[in-house]
Amino acid sequence: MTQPNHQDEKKPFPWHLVVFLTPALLVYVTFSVYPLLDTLFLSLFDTQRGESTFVGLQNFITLVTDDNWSDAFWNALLNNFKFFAIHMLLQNPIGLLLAVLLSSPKLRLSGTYRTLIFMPTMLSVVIIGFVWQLLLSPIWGISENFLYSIGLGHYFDAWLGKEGSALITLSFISVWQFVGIPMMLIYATLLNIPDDIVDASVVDGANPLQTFWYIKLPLILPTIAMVSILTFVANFNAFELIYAVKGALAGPNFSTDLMGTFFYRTFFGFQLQQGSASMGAAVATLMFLIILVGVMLFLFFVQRRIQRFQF
Amino acid sequence: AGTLNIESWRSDDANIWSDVIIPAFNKSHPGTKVYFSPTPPTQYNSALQAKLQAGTAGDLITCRPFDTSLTLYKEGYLDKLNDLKGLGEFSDVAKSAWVTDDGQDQFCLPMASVIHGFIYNKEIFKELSLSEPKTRDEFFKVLDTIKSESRYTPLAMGTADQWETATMGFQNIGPNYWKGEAGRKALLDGKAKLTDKPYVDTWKELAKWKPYLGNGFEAQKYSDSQNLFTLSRSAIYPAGSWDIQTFNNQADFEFGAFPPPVAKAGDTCYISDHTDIGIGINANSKNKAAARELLNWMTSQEFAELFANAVPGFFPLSNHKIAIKDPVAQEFISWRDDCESTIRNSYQILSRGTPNLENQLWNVSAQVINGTMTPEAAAQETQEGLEQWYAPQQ
Amino acid sequence: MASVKLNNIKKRFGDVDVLHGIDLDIKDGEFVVLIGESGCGKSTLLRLLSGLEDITEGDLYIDGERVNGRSPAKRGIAMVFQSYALYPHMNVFKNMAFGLKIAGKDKAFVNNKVLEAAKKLKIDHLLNRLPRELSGGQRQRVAIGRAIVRDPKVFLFDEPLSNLDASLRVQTRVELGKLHQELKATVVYVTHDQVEAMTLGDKIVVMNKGRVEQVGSPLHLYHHPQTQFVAGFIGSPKMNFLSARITEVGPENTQIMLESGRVISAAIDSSSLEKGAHVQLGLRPEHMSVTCDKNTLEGKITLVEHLGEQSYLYVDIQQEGEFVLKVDGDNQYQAGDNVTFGIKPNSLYLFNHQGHALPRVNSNLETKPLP
Amino acid sequence: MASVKLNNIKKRFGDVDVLHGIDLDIKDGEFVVLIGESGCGKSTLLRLLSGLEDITEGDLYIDGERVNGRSPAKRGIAMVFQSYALYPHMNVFKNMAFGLKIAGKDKAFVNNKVLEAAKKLKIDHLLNRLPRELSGGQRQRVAIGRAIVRDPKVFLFDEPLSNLDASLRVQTRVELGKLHQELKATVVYVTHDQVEAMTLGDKIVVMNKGRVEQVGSPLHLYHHPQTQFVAGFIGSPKMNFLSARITEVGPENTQIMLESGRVISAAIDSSSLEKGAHVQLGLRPEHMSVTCDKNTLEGKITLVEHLGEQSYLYVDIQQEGEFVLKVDGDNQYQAGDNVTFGIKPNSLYLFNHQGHALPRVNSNLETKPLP
Amino acid sequence: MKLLNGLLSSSPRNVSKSVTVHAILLAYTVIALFPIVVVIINAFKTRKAIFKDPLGLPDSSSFTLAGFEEVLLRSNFGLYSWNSLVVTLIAVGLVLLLGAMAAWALTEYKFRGNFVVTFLFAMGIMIPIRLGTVSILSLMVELNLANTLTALVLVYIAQGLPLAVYILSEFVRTIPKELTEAARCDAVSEYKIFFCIILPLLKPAMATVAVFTMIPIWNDLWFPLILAPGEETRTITLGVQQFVGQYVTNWNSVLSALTLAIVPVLILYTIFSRQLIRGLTSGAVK
Ligand SMILES: Nc1ncnc2c1ncn2[C@@H]1O[C@H](COP(=O)(O)OP(=O)(O)OP(=O)(O)O)[C@@H](O)[C@H]1O
Ligand SMILES: Nc1ncnc2c1ncn2[C@@H]1O[C@H](COP(=O)(O)OP(=O)(O)OP(=O)(O)O)[C@@H](O)[C@H]1O
Ligand SMILES: [Mg+2]
Ligand SMILES: [Mg+2]
Repeated sequence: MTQPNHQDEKKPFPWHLVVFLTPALLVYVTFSVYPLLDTLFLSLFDTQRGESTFVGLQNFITLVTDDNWSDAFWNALLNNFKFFAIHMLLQNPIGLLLAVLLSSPKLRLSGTYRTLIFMPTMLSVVIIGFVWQLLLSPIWGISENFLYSIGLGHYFDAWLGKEGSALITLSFISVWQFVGIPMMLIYATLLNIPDDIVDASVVDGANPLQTFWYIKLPLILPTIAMVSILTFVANFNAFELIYAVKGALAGPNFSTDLMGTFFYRTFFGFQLQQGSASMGAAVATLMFLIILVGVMLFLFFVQRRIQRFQF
Repeated sequence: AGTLNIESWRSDDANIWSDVIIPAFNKSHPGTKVYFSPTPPTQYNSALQAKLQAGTAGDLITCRPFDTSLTLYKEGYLDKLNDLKGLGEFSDVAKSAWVTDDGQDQFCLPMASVIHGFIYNKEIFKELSLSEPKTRDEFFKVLDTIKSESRYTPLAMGTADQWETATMGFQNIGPNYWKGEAGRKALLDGKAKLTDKPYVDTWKELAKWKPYLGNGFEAQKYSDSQNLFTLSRSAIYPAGSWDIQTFNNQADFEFGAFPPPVAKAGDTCYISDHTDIGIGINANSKNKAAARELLNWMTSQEFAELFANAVPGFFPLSNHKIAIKDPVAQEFISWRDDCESTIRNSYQILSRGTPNLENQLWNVSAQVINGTMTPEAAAQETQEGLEQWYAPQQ
Repeated sequence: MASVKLNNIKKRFGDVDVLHGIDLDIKDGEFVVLIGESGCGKSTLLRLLSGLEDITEGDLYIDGERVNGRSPAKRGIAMVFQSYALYPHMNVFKNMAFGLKIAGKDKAFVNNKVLEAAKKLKIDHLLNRLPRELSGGQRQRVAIGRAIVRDPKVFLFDEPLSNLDASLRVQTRVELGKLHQELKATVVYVTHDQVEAMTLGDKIVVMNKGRVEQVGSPLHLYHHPQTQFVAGFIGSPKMNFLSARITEVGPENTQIMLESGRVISAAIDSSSLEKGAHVQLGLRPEHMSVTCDKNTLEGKITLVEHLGEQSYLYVDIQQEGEFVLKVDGDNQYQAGDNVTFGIKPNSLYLFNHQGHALPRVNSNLETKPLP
Repeated sequence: MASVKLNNIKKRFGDVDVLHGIDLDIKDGEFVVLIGESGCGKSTLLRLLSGLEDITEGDLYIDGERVNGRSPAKRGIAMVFQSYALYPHMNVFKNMAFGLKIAGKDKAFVNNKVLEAAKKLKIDHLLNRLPRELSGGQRQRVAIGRAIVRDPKVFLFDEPLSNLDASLRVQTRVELGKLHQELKATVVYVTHDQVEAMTLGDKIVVMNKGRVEQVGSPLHLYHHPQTQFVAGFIGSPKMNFLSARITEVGPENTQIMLESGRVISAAIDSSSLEKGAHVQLGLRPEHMSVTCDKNTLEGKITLVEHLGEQSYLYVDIQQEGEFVLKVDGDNQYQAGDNVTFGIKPNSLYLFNHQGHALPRVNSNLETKPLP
Repeated sequence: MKLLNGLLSSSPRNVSKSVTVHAILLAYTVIALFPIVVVIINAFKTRKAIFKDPLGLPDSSSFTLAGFEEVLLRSNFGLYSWNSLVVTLIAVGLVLLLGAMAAWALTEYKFRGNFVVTFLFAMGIMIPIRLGTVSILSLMVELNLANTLTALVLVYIAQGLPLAVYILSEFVRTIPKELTEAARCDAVSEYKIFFCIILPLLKPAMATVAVFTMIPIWNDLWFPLILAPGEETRTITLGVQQFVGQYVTNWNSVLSALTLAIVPVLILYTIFSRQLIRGLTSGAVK
C-alpha cells in the first residue's frame, strides 16, 4: 500500500453545475439583467437634449425636490400605498375566506368553484377594463339598476369618474381580478395542515371559528406573508389596468396615478409630452428601491418573526 | 421597387389603405409593395420611439404634429424633405406643423387636418323644432329646450378620458374667444396670458355645459359619448370631423353639423382646423428612393381625393381642389370659406416643457366641467405652468 | 370517569360499511385496548366515540347518557393522536392550556392545572418549548398532558406509541400504565402492538374486519383464543399453525395426523367434529421443548436469532412448513443444525375449518376470568 | 464481496468533530451492526463509507484499495435508506432496474437480474406497482432489491426497519438474516434496535459519541460488556444499575455495600480498586430469581407487565431506586405486592467510576470469542 | 332536490354550515363570472344591442356573428393564435426547463457565488422587465432577431425565470435528499439524476409555475408590439388590438376576439390545474 496521499483523486471540476446554471443565467442576464441595468444606469445621465451627459444624482434630486416632478411623484407614491392597502385589506382577506371555504372538508364541487373563481385572473386586462367600465358606467345603467333593485340605488355614482372614488374603484377591479392568486396559494397551504391537528382542536372544544383563529390562521401565516410580499411587489409595479381604463394621464386629476403610470408617462412620454429616458430611468430606479426597501423591511420585521412549521 | 412599411397609429384606416390607397398607388408604381402596419394609438409614440432607437421601425413614419415629430427629427430619425417635389402643393400654414422652429427644414409631408364643430341629430332637432344655433345664446337655448322638453341628453360628452374636454371643448369653442390665430400667436409671443379674459371665458362656457351632460358624465368615455349619440339618446355632439366616418357607419338617422357658435350674430367665426397627420421618411430606411416616390405620389390630386373620400372627416392639406362627396364632411370643409382657421393653441412650442401645457389643459378642462375647479383657477394653473419654463411668458 | 356503552354501533362511509355493529361495555376506570389488523376499523370506532365522525346507526352511551348527536367538546372525552397532533405554533404550555382557555377557564386555574399535569408527566421544565424542539417521547407526553388537563371522563388513544422508537416505546408504555393506575380513568386505547395490548389492557378487544372477534383479559386471550385469528394475533413470535386431520375424536383426547403422516395427541375436546375433519393445529413457539421425547417433530434450522437470554430457532420441517421455536439463550444452535423438539399435549390448540377453537381439556395454564 | 478497513477515520463538519478516529476491520461476508445513541455518528460513518460525504482524515480501504476520494458510484457499494428512497415516479421494476440501466447493461440482462432479485424477495408480483401502492414492508423489500441487483461488494443499511410496524419488523428482520446467509455479502447495518443488532450481527460495533466503544459478537457483548455504556445498551429490559461502594477487595470475590447498607458479594476481580471505591453494580432483569435466598433485595411492585409467557415486575426498592425483574409468565404478582428476590453472585457486573467493567471470575455464562 | 342533498354533507348537524359555505362560494363565483358572461353574450350581439341592453341575451334581431366573422375573416386570427400558442408554449416550456435546472443547481450544490446568483434572480421579481425595453430591442436588432417569434420567446424566458426559479427552489427543497443520494450510490450521473429523478418529481410544481408564467405571456401586449409587430409574427393580443382604433373601437369584434382568445388559455389551464393543486400542496413529493 502506498503512502496515504490526501490530494489523490481530486474532485473533478463541477461541469454539471455549469451545464445546469448557464442556460438560465445566459438568457436571464442577457435579456433581463443587462437591459435593466443599462436602463437604470441612464438615471445618472441627462438625455433631454438628444445627447447624454453625466449628471450624477441630479435626476433624483429633481424628482423629489422640483415641484413639477415631486408633486406627481409623491401623489403617485401615495396612491400606490392606497392601492396596496386596499389589496391587503380586501384581496388577501377575501382570498383567505374563499380558500378557507374551499378547503372545508368533504366540500362537493370544490374543484369547480376553484377553477371558476380563478378565471378572472387569467383574462387579459383589455377584457377586464372594457367589461368593468361597461358594468359601472352610469350611462348603460347596469350597476345602477342592480343597486336600485336591492334598494341601494341612490348610493350609485359615476365611481370611475370621481376623484374621490376612481382609485378605490380601480383597486376593487384589480382585487376582483387577482383574488385567485392568494386564494390558490392559501388554499394549498390549508390543505397541508394535517387533519389531526384540526381534529385535536375540535376535541379540545374549539368551535369552527376558534379553530380557524387559533389553529389554522397561525399555521398559514407564512403563506399570508408570502402573499403579502407578492402583492406588494405586484402593486408597486401595477400599470396595465390603470392604463387601460384611465390612460396614461390617470385621471381625474391624477387621482389614479400610480408609480407605474407615472413611470410610463415619464419614460415614453405622452401625447405632446416628450419621453425622457433619463428621468424615466430615475423614476424606475426609485420604484425599484422602494420595492427593495419594502421587501427588506418586510423580511426583517415580519418574516423573521414568522415561523414556518413542519407538520 | 422594393417593400415599404408604413408606421401609423390609425388602425381605423387599415382597411382603407389596403383596399383603396395602396392599390391605387400600385397602379402607377407596380413594383413597390406597401404595407400599412398600424399600432394601437395609445401605444404609438412609445412603440415608435423604441423601434426607431433600435432601428426596426418602418420606412415611412406617420407624424404627429409639432414637437413629437420635431424631436424625432432632431434626434435624426426623420429625413429632411425640403427637396421633395410635391411640397409646393402645400401652404405654409399646412406645413407649419412639421417644420423646424426656424422654418428651414421640412421633415414630414402634411397629410390631413381635422376640424372641430358640433354634430347634431337632425331628427331630434326636427322633433323639437330646433334649428342650428348661430350664437351662444341660441346654443344654450337649444340645450335648454332639449333638456326641459325631451328625454334626450342635450350634449354627448364625458370627462373620463379627459382629452375630449380639452380637444372638443376648449379647443373647439375657444378660437371664437381668442380670435383664432391672433390669440394663438399672442400667447406664443407672450403678449397674452392664459389668465386673460378670452381664456377664462372659454372655461366659463365649458363650466356651463355641465348641466347639459349625461348622468354620470364623469365616468363617460369617448366611446360612450359616440354610442350615446348614435343610439339617439343624445342630441348634440361636440365633434371632431373624424367622427363623421364613425357616425356614417353607426347612426341610422340623419345628422348635420354646425360650427362653434359666436358671441353675437355677424361676428367673425373662428374654427379649429388642426393639422393632425403628416408622414415622413425614416432616416434609417433601406428603401428611401421608393419612400420618396410614395410621398411624392401622396402630394398628388389623386391621393388627396382618394383619401378625403375614403376617410371623410380627414381633410387634405394640399392646395388641390377636390370634390368631397360626403355631405357632412362638405359642411365641415365649407366652414373654411366662412370662418377663420386656426390650429390648437397648445400644440406649437407651448407643450415643450415641464409641466406640459397640453396635459394640463386636459386635466383642468375636465376638472372645470366636473365642477372641481373654477375657470379662474384653471387659467391660473396653466399660466403658472407656462411661466415656469417659457421665456416669453416669464 | 365514566362508563361507556356501545350498542350495535354501525358506520358507513358512502357505500362502504366499515363497522358492522359493535357492542361493547366499558366499565368506569377500565383500560380497554382495541387491536386488530390495519383497516379493521379501530380508528373509525375511536372517532365515533370522540364525535369527530357521525354514528350511522346504533347508540352510544357515556355515563348512561345517549350522546350520539353531541359535539366532541361536550362529550367529556379527550383524544391522543398517533401523530400527537400538537399545535406546532404553540409552546408546550399553550398546547396544554388550549382546551381550558377555549372553555373560558380563568387564568390561575389554567396555570395550576397545566403545571400539575406537567409535573406528573415530568415535562414541567419544557413548558416554553415549541413542539418541534421536543423529542418524540416528550411530544408524546405533551399530547397526553393536553388530554389530562381537561379532566375528561374518557381517554381515547389512537396508537399513541407507534411513532416512538423501540426503547422509548417500552419506557413510555410503562409510564402510561402507571398513569392509568394513578388517574383511574376510563381509557380506550388502539394499538397494533400486542405487547402494549397485553401489558396495558384490563380488557382487550380484538377486532376483525369491522366486527368484534373476542373480548377478554390479556391472559385469557393468550390462553383461550376463541378463534384462530385471535390466536395468531396474540403472542410473539406468532403461533405456529400446521394443517392436520383428525384421526381419533374424543372428549378428553384427540389424535391428529399432520400432513407428513405423523400422529400427535392433544388434550382437546373434539367431540363436535368427526373423524377425518380438517383442522389447524396451533403451537406457540414458547410452548415447545427440545428435551421432551414424546410427540416430537424434527427439522433443519434455517436461522437462529440470539436475543441474549433467549433465542428463536427458525426450523424448516419437511412437508409441514416453517416453524418458530423459542429456546433458552444458553444454547449452541446454528443454522444448518437439525433439531428435534417435543410438543406438550396440553399446550396444543386446534381450530376447526371455520377458525373456531376447540375446547381444551384441563389446561394447566392459568386462566383469568373476565374481570 | 469485499473486506472493508477503516483506519483512524475522522469527520469534521465545520468546527464540529463528529467522528474522532474510527478503526474497524470488516471481513469479507461479515454482517456488522453499528449501534449507539442517536447522534453518535452512525449515519455519518455510513455516509463516509458510501462516499456521499468526504472523509476528513484517515484511510478507507475496500478490498485493500484506498477509496477515500472515489465517488460513490465507483466504490461498489449499495445503500438502503431508512426512508427507502424509492423513486416515487417509477414502478418497482424500474426502481430496481434503474441502476443497471444507467450502467448501460443490456435489456435481457437487466430483466433477468431484476426478476431474480424480485423472486428472492417475493415481490415479483408487484413489479408494475408504484411505490405509493406498496405497504411499508413491500417498499422495504424493493429498496433491498434495488441494492441487490447491482451486485455490490458492500451493502450499507441505515436503520432500514425503523419505519415498519412491530410485527412487520420482526418478519423483515428474519428475511434480512436469511438473505445475508444466502448472499454472503459484506453488510454494514445501522440500527437503534438492539434486538435487530443481537439477531442479525456477526459482529456488533457499539458507538458512543463518535468513538467505538466496543466491538464483538452479540453474545460476547451481552455477557462481557467492557463498559457500563455497553452493558446498559445491550439487553432488554435494560440492565439495572445501583450505586455501591466496595467493602472488601479481592481477586475472586468482592464484597460491596449498597446505599441502603446491604452487603452483597460478587464473583468479580476487584483487585484494581481500593476498598471504599465507588462502583456501579449492574444486574440484568433476567438474572435474578424470586426463589433464591442469598444476596436478596426486597421492594414493592409498582407495575406488572404481563407479556404472556413472561412478566416484567417494576419494583421500587427503598433507598436504591427502581428495579426491573423479568419473571415467568406463570405468576400472580400484582402492583402493590412486596417481593423479595435474590441475586446470583456470578451474574453481577461491577463498573468503576469511569464506567469500565471489572473482570468477572469464572462466569458460568457462555462466552463466544470474537469470530 | 337530490342534487342539493348530494351537495350537502349527509349529517343534519352540518347541513346549515354546508349551506352557508355553498352560498358564499356560489355568490363569489357569480361575482367572478358575471363580467365574463357579459363579455361572452355581448360578443354575439350587434353593436347597437350591446349598448342598448348590455345584459340582454342575444335575440333574433340582435344576434350576430359579425364580430366573429370580422375576426376570423378580416384578420389572420388563425395565424395569430398559432403564434401566441407557439410563443407561449415554447417560452413556458423553456422557463420550466431552465428554471428547474437553475433551481436545482442553486439548491443542491454549494458553490461560491450561489448567494449572488440567487439574489440576482430574486431581483428579477422586483423590477418589471418592460423597463429595459429599449436595450432589449437594440439587442434583438443586433442579434438579427427583431420581428421574430424567437425574440419574444427569449424575452419571456427572461421574464418568467425569476419567479420560476424562486418557486421551483422551494419545491426542490422538499424532495428528500435520500433520493438523490440513492441515485448517486447507484452510479447515476448528475445529469441523469436531474432528468430522470428530479424533473419527474417536480411535475406538479412545474404546473404551478406554468400557470403563473403562462398568463402574463399570453396576455402580453407590449413586447409583441415592440419586438414582433409584423403581420407574420403578430400574437393574438396584439391582433385583437387592431379592432381598437384611434377614435372608434369595434367592440363587437374585440369581444369576439377576446372570447376566442379565452378558449386556449382555459384549455391550458384545465390541463395544468389538477397538477396545480398537487403542486401547491408540497405533500405531493412524498
Ligand atoms: N372517511 C372515510 N371514507 C371512506 N372510507 C374510510 C374513511 N375512513 C376510513 N375508511 C375506511 O374504513 C376502514 C377502517 O379504517 P380505520 O382507519 O378505522 O382502520 P384502522 O383499524 O384504524 O387501521 P390502521 O390500523 O391502519 O390505523 C378502512 O378500510 C378505511 O379505508
Ligand atoms: N451536515 C452536517 N453538518 C453538521 N453536523 C452534522 C451534519 N450531519 C450530521 N451532523 C452531526 O453529526 C452528529 C452525528 O450525526 P449522525 O446523523 O451520524 O447520527 P446518528 O448516529 O445517525 O443518529 P441517529 O441515530 O439519530 O440517526 C450529530 O450530532 C449531527 O448533529
Ligand atoms: Mg388507525
Ligand atoms: Mg442516523
